[in-house]
Amino acid sequence: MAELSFREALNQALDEEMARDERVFLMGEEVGYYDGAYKVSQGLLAKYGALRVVDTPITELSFAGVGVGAAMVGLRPVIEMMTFNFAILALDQIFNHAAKMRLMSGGQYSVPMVFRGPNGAAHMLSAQHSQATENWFCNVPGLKVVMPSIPNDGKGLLKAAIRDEDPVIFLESEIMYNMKGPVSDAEDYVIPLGQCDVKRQGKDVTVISYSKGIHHALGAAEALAGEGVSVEVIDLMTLRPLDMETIRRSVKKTGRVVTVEESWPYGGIGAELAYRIQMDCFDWLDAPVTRVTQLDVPMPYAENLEALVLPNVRDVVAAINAVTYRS
Amino acid sequence: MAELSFREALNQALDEEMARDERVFLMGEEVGYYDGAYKVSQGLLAKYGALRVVDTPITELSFAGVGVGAAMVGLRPVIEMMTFNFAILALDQIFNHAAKMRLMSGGQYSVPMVFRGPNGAAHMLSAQHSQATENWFCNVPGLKVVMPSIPNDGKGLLKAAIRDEDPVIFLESEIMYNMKGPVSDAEDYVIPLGQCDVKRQGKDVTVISYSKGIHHALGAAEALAGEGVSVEVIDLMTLRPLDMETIRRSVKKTGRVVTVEESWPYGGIGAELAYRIQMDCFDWLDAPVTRVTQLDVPMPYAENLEALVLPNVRDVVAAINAVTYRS
Amino acid sequence: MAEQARAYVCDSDATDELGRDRLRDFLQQMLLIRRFEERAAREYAAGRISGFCHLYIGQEGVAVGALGATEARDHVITAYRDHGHALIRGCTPRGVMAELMGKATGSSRGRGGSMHLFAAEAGFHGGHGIVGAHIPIAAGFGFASKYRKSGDVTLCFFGEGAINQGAFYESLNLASLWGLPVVFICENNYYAMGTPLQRASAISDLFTKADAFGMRGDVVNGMDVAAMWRTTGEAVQRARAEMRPTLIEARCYRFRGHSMSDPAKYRTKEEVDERRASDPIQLATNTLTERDWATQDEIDAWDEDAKAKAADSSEFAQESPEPSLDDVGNYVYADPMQWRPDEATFPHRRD
Amino acid sequence: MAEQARAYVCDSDATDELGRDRLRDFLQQMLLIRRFEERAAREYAAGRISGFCHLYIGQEGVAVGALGATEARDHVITAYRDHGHALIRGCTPRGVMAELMGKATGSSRGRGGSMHLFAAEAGFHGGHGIVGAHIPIAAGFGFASKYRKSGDVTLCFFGEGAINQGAFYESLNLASLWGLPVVFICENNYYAMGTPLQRASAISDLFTKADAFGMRGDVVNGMDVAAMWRTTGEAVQRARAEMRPTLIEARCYRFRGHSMSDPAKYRTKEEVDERRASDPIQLATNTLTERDWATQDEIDAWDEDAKAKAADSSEFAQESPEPSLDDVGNYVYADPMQWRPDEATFPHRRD
Ligand SMILES: Cc1ncc(C[n+]2csc(CCOP(=O)(O)OP(=O)(O)O)c2C)c(N)n1
Ligand SMILES: Cc1ncc(C[n+]2csc(CCOP(=O)(O)OP(=O)(O)O)c2C)c(N)n1
Ligand SMILES: [Mg+2]
Ligand SMILES: [Mg+2]
Repeated sequence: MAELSFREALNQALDEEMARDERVFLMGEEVGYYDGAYKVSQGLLAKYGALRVVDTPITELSFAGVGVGAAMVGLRPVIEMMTFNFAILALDQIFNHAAKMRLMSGGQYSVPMVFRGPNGAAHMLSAQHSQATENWFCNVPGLKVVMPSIPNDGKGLLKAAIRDEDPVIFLESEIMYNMKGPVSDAEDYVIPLGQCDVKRQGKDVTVISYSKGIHHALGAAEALAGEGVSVEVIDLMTLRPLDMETIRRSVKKTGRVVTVEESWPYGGIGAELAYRIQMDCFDWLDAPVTRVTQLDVPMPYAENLEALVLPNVRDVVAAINAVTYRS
Repeated sequence: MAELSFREALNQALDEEMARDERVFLMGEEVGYYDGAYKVSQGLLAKYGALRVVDTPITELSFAGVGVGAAMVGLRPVIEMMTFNFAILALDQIFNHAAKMRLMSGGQYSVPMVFRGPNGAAHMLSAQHSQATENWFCNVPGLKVVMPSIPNDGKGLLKAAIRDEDPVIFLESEIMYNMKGPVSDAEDYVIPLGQCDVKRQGKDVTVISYSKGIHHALGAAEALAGEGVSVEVIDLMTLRPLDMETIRRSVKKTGRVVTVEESWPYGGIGAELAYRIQMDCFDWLDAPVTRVTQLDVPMPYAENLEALVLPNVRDVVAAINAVTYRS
Repeated sequence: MAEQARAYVCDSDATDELGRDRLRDFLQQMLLIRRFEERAAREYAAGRISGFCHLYIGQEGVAVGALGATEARDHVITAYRDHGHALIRGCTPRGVMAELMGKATGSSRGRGGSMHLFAAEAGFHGGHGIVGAHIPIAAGFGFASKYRKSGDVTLCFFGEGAINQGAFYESLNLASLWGLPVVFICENNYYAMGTPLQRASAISDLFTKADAFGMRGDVVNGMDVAAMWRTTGEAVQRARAEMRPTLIEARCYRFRGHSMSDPAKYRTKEEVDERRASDPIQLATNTLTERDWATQDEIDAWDEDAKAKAADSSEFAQESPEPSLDDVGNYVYADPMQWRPDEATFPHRRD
Repeated sequence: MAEQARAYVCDSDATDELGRDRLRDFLQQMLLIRRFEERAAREYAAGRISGFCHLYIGQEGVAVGALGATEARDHVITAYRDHGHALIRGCTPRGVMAELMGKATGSSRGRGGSMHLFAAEAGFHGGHGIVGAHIPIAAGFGFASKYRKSGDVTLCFFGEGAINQGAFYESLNLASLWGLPVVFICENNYYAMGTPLQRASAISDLFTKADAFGMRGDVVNGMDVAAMWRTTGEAVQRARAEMRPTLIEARCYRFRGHSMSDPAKYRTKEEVDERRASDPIQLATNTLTERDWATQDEIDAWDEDAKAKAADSSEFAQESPEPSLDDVGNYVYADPMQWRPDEATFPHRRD
């Protein structure tokens, strides 16, 4: 296993898929000559040329639409949103077109494309540049939503997303690009969409999260292990569709659930998980499913306020203590 | 109480607020010379003139932005979206600007405006024209979300929304404009935002809904009354912020909850209610909170498929039977 | 233009170029669309069709002339006023009528309805309901053609109301900047629902907007199928040979309301009658008869044939079955199983 | 333009019109912005400022000249490269520096940071981060002016990269169609992050896009504060007196990277050096000294004063307190209580 940064792992996935399938192309702002605003596409322009690594003007709605059109006629676009805060301008193409073309045409079209890029808060970027947008996409049938928590998963899942026949929203954490981790050396490493991964085994509490939240969860699990609390950590990896089997199995074992997400609480991933868990495991629950989310406010700029608003290990520990009635 | 259609009640609210406060204006596609695509603004152009009842080109993103700007400098815009399916093009102005201006400026601005118009499915309009969009707005702090179920509430709530100092998303049901109901004759009838209304008292089951769903709920309550099941029906009226006090009081009485909404399930209103109820009333629940929603598919055109996809009285009855273990 | 629009016959140079056989063919295509939609209107009135239904009556010359200038491999996309484009680009009258009635035999299996007709095989890519939103998608087809060096061209139709959407401008910039083989055809029928052009656009010569993107802009009388064919042909050539996009403003008129539910009070009967004088079907008929390229009897026979096809489509549609409820989870994802019961509400719904 | 841009002094006619006192004042304003941002850059390097920080260095002539042509009642809005506009339109150096450091004393109480400076009282309405999105908001200010017949004018600044966003075109159409008193000022510094104009826009004479909306379009050397003042003044007059909008393309250049984190490898040192020759501060300085409108000593004194103000702002900001954690629920809704604990996650977060 090579030790790679998230950025490098994603870059490998793009590189391998572009080499494997010439229908795959990358399009977005600064993906080419600038090598990517976050350098995820480093070197790809030099290797594949300007027709397959396409710099766009600042025109999110339309280059998203260009991707939809290209996918409808058989190409496999990877559309990079410089950050998903800007994807809000393109939601009509994603919600009304990418997600609905197959249905509206009675199955005449597939829209095999990936919308990818950084999501969530980085550091002191204020309200318009710090949004965790996953809720909105998860609500929409026709879309799949994927959010990796470690470089290895990032590579395997992005390759699967690019090969998928449906539009996939692939959300990367804006501040995890430099995070390093072991990445499979397998010839062609693909992680199927639609499956959770148990990142840590435990028997007392189930913590369900994804992306950045997994690291808060593992941190809390580590901290509480000393106190004799055995925490199981489930990484959703694919948020839509949800792999409920794995979740149910864990919940029926622990009877206690904490969800961790960076997005706003109302109608969030934690809310959906809570609904399904209390529906499927009502008699197994020993405590209410408890969520840890971003505070319900637009992100303020100040460092101390931002730190207060974002979920952290301490919050997860507190939530675990609550569901285990240790607090 | 005069017997008015939803359309007339909303028209009265607009008329009264425009007469009361000359900072209030209505802007949108076909609101003026055409008297409104759904005739909600009938007669207002003639009465208030083209400066206060403004027809726009088809340019949702920008006339939403015009509303935000006008509100920032002290006017009180009512922006009509011909239907909220088209508001998806304007989400950047709603999410990133209307909802965040106060916070980003450290409280220097209020954005007192209303985005209103038809939402949800009408009849056989297929996927792009049948969306229930409330989930997305409810997720965003800085916004308030209001959805009336009867003409009387429509009038009282719209007047409150127009007077509110914050941006309010006011969603009307596209197929309820002709529904008639008694409307208060009070001189100045205003229903405060942020409060639920118990539309029917009951003791066995609590059904929580809003807008169209209330009528499915009341229909089910009526049907089951004969079978000796006493159903309490709570109308959220304001979806954000949620009036949890009223909900908790009811749930602690009945111990059983069904939620009814027209939107898609994932991260929907039902999910949020389920989260909060199991969190606040864990020991009072005798059955899992059970939601009735639209099926998790883009809306198909065919009449039989559309009927299958949309929630109805039969679904609510089935859900009530499930939570009361009668099925 | 207004002058020309009232002309009694098709532009004679264009007609010479077009020739007898193609003009005869064009008239038959226009008659098919016209009679089909008249039939659809009756079915709507009879309650056999519901939802939004936007008739193309009056604008047939635009689609027939423009599509007549394309090759089979080319791509076509339009908005919700799509019956005409669909009928001459891969959809059968039976498939369209069945779709309007929401039947399983419809061209979109009853999922799309009037606004969402598609014939993927024939390169007819819809049928779209969000004003202006399909324009970037057309740029995407153009991008794919450039990507594959396939030499095919995309025709993108939209109304003059769509010109005020940002997506229109963004797409023109991309098409010109990247050199995409796309012909943007604005069907200027002077109204967007009840809003006349001058209350929606700051300028009235819409084709001049092409200048803002260093693109060729042309204006043509869309009621004249021959002129429409010639102007589009030049643009298609420019796209195929030079990889340069074109913006064509086709001035036309819709004789019916915006949709079946629109009384069209926003315009006078006089205005409509005046425009009826330049009915594209009348212009083509006059041209053919004047030149002795067709006899009135032949034309009447074509008309009868069109009516027969419309009638047949209606019978077929009425006899067709509704979609199966079991398929409600299909066409959401490639794998129907991706639609998980636990992502829906009550299982009994599917019993 | 390139020629003129290299000119050694400000346009002489414009300078005559502007006059001695105003040019002296303009130079002092430009110096304040320049020295303030140089200080901010050092604070950023020192780790006292974080997040995105976009310097205006090189473009000062645009904001100073344009705002110099407005009245106090007028409205101003720009994008995230907003330090310059803020400093001369209501924000104090202390307030801006404190905001950059995320302090409670910041002009936005530490909520907005570098990209979101505001001075509502003074009509400076931000400071916005979504490229192109503030342009319709500017049209909204113009609409309010028309609505109230207040006679005030709106200046809307944006980069040339924003010109490819649909919101730009939609807003120009609304402003021209409705007759809104708005002056749209495109600060064409030739780069959008790492993308040069010619790789983003199909045309390079951006001011000609005004034609597509029947609007007046002008181009001006943005490095020449006097010319900028004159051209903007004419547009402001057109807006105030005739309720007609104008699109001004102000050609300029940013001497620093896009933001503090951009090495700007996409352009050569030669190109930057060549443009430095037309530094707006140098042009104004040359003009004043050549005309004996100011001595070098006076100018040096102004420079020292600017540096002192910048230093003071930094001290003030560093000594200022962070926002109180108790206020985390404020400024979300008018009523802080609207922010319900049960809509947040764990209560202990606010302990
Ligand atoms: C984004 C969006 N806004 C509004 C509508 C509602 N609508 C449907 S058609 C139409 C008018 C379009 O006029 P035009 O583009 O001229 O096409 P025409 O109907 O004349 O063919 C409007 C406003 C829509 N479908 N999509
Ligand atoms: C909608 C949107 N897309 C992308 C970005 C990221 N971004 C920030 S600034 C910028 C370049 C803008 O260039 P320009 O408009 O020329 O302004 P300048 O930076 O030159 O002042 C980009 C792409 C953004 N903030 N908003
Ligand atoms: Mg039209
Ligand atoms: Mg620039």
